[in-house]
This record gives sequence, C-alpha cells and structure tokens, in this order.
Amino acid sequence: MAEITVRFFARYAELTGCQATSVEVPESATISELLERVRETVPGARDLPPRPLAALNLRQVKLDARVSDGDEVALLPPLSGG
Amino acid sequence: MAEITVRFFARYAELTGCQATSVEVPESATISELLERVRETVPGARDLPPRPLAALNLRQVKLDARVSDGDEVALLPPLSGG
Amino acid sequence: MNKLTRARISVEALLGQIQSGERGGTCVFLGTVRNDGDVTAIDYSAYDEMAREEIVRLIGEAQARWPAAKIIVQHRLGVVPVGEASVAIVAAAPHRDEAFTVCRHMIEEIKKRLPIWKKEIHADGTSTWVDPSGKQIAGGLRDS
Amino acid sequence: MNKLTRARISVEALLGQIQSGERGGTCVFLGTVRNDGDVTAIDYSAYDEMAREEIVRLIGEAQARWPAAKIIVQHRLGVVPVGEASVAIVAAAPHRDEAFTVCRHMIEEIKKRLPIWKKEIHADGTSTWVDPSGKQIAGGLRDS
Repeated sequence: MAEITVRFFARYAELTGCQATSVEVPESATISELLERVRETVPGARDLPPRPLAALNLRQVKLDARVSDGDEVALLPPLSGG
Repeated sequence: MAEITVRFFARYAELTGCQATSVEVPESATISELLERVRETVPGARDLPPRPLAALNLRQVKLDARVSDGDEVALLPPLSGG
Repeated sequence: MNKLTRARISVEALLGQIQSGERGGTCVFLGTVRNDGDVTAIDYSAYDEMAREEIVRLIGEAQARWPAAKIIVQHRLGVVPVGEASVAIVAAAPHRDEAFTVCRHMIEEIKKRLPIWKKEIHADGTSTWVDPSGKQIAGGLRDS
Repeated sequence: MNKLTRARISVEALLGQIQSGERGGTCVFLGTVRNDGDVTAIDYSAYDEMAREEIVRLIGEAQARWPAAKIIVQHRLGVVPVGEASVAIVAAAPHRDEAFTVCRHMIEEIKKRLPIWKKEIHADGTSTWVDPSGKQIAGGLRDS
C-alpha cells in the first residue's frame, strides 16, 4: 500500500474543514482512484467536483497520473492568481 | 513681408553655429521657400539636407505649409527620443 | 527576488535588480486590486511550495525562449486592499519588443499556472471566493 | 506630471499618481541607456516647448481612443548614464490587455514624434549624434 498526503486549498479546504490528511491506496493507484478514497474517508469531500485540478509533488498532473508511497497530492480549486 | 523666427536643433544647430535667427520672406511663403532664404543667409545652412523635418508653431508640418508674420519655424534633425 | 510576499511590492527595488546597460527595454506589469462593486480588499492564498516552484519553472521556460531577457516575479499573499498591487512582473531585454512580449507572456502564464486563490472581502465584512471565469460563488462549486 | 525632466525618473512616484482601484492593470515601459560599444552616457536635447505640447497631444489622442486609460510620460534630458532610464511611460487601464496596448502605442509614438535628440558620449570623451536608423554619424548628414 502507498500512504499519500492529500492537501486541500482555498474553497476545498473550507469544504472539508481540512488542510491536509493521509490516505492509503494501493501502490500505483491513479489520482482518480485516490480521489474516490478521499470522498469516502474525508467528511465534506463528497462535494468536491468530479474532476478537480490536481498536483502531484508540486506539479500539476492529469487525473490518470499514478502515485507512490510518500507522494503529496494537492486538490486545487480553479486557479485565480494575478 | 513676414518676419519668421527660425530655430535650429541638435546637429543642425552645430552645423549653423546658431540656435535661432530671424528671416524675412513674403507673406504666405512656403516653408520650402523660407528654407531657400535660410540657406542664402545663414552660414553653414547650405549643408542642411534638401528636405529636413520642419515644425511650424510647435507642430510638425510638410514643407509646403505656408508661414505668416510672427511664426516660428524649427528645423529638426531626424528624431531620436526614447 | 522572485517570490511570494506579504509586504507591499516595491517596483523600484525590483527595477534595481534588473535594469542594466545590457538591456535597453524594461516592461513592468502590475495587477492592482479593483474596487468592483463593494469589494474593499482581496485575500490571496496559495499552495506556497508549489507556487514558488512554478515561478521558477515559468521563468526558466521563458528564459529558454528569450535568453537575453531577465525576469522578476512577485506575488502578494494575504489581504491586499483596493488600489494596491497584488502581482508585479518586471521583464528587461536588449530591445523593447522583447521586453513587452516577455512581460505579457509571464502574466498570462502566471494567471494560468500559479496555485493562488482570491477571496473578495466586501464592505459588510462578508467574503466570496472568486471564480476565475469572473463570476462569484458563495460556497457553491461551479467548476466541474 | 507629464514632463521633460533633468532628474532621475522615479517610477514609484509616477505609479502613485496613476494606480487606483478603478484600474486593474498597469503597464510601465522604461527605456534604459545601453552600453553599446564604448558608450558611457547619452546626452538628450529637445525642442522643449514643442516636446511638451507633443506629449500633451499624444496623450490626448490616446485617451480619445482608450477613454478608460490613464497615461503618464516622462522623458529625461541632459546626460543620462548607461543603465539609467531615459524615458518612462505608465499606462493604467481597467484590464491588462488595454494597459499593454496603450503603453506600447505610447512608446512607439514618442519615438516617432517627440522632437528629442541623442548624442552618445564615448569613453574617450568624444560624442556622436545618433541617427534614428541606428547608425552613428560624426558630423555628416545622412538624412535627406
């Protein structure tokens, strides 16, 4: 199994009442699969959009990217910097 | 007759050794005609280019613009501000 | 010099780091918090570690494309009152065409790629997350 | 605030006059004296009265075209050493696209229309008028 740190930002942090949590998924799970685990285990996460932006180890990735033990995955509301 | 103040700038002032002078031309003469008088009366002005940039009362004009008594005409080397 | 900052942005300080006799054109872009409706300020938050890395990546990509250019980016975090700058880009290049092009490129990329979020603070003390499409949403989720 | 000046240009002071909650985008252009060859400085001279009027006309024309924009122009005269700014344009507008467009428009017009001339000062103390085509001419006349 892989232990993944999941981080929530901005509106998503408000939604879950959580900034970071730890989730276990099978090694090489996709971010989509990780998201399913997050929805099941983190209160409020059911209301996340079906396909949020995601970053894996500080880089934006598609939802079919695969995770490994120790990775950090962040769920990002639509960016609005500038 | 019209008395015109003629001003020289930058390289043209160096060429004539003069920043401003007064030239008489017939009322409603064109700037080209004024230029001919300038070439005849101002030492060094023979070396002005045939068709320099000119300004009449602080606005750039073509050489067929007409002058009146009291006008100020400036002869401008190619502009290089900025 | 490229950074996220909670202090007011000093353009003069940024220029001091980048202006030089090598580069004849410098283009600066400042994004300023606007008084839209009853907005009094915007509270900026970021995924700090990623935003810092993304700024480095963005500048690296731009400098690969425009090797003679020099670029600085600063983005403010926290509460920025109306009328103050939230982001500053300084791009200097040997000639002005490149300075403008690089500066414009950088602000477009920053808006697309930096993990930063805005929350508008209203005169009555309430606040709303800003949807990048320009619409405001109070709690609801409009992205899909 | 729009002017010819013999002092160093303070971008911060110009921004202070123009940045506001009405205008979300500010674009600044600075032209900097370059160390081309053995150039140590450029001596700028102008037909002052006309240059001042021309700046007012240029801004008037731009504001007729982009009514929401605010524009400041400063051009330095006298000896400007390598690495310092000779001209500054600040253009602020509600949105960034307009700020960039107006700023770029202004510097192009300024180069075309302001009666200002450059004389390069070289390391050996000699000086040369700058031909706007980019070629230097010592005393000779290349315009026709």
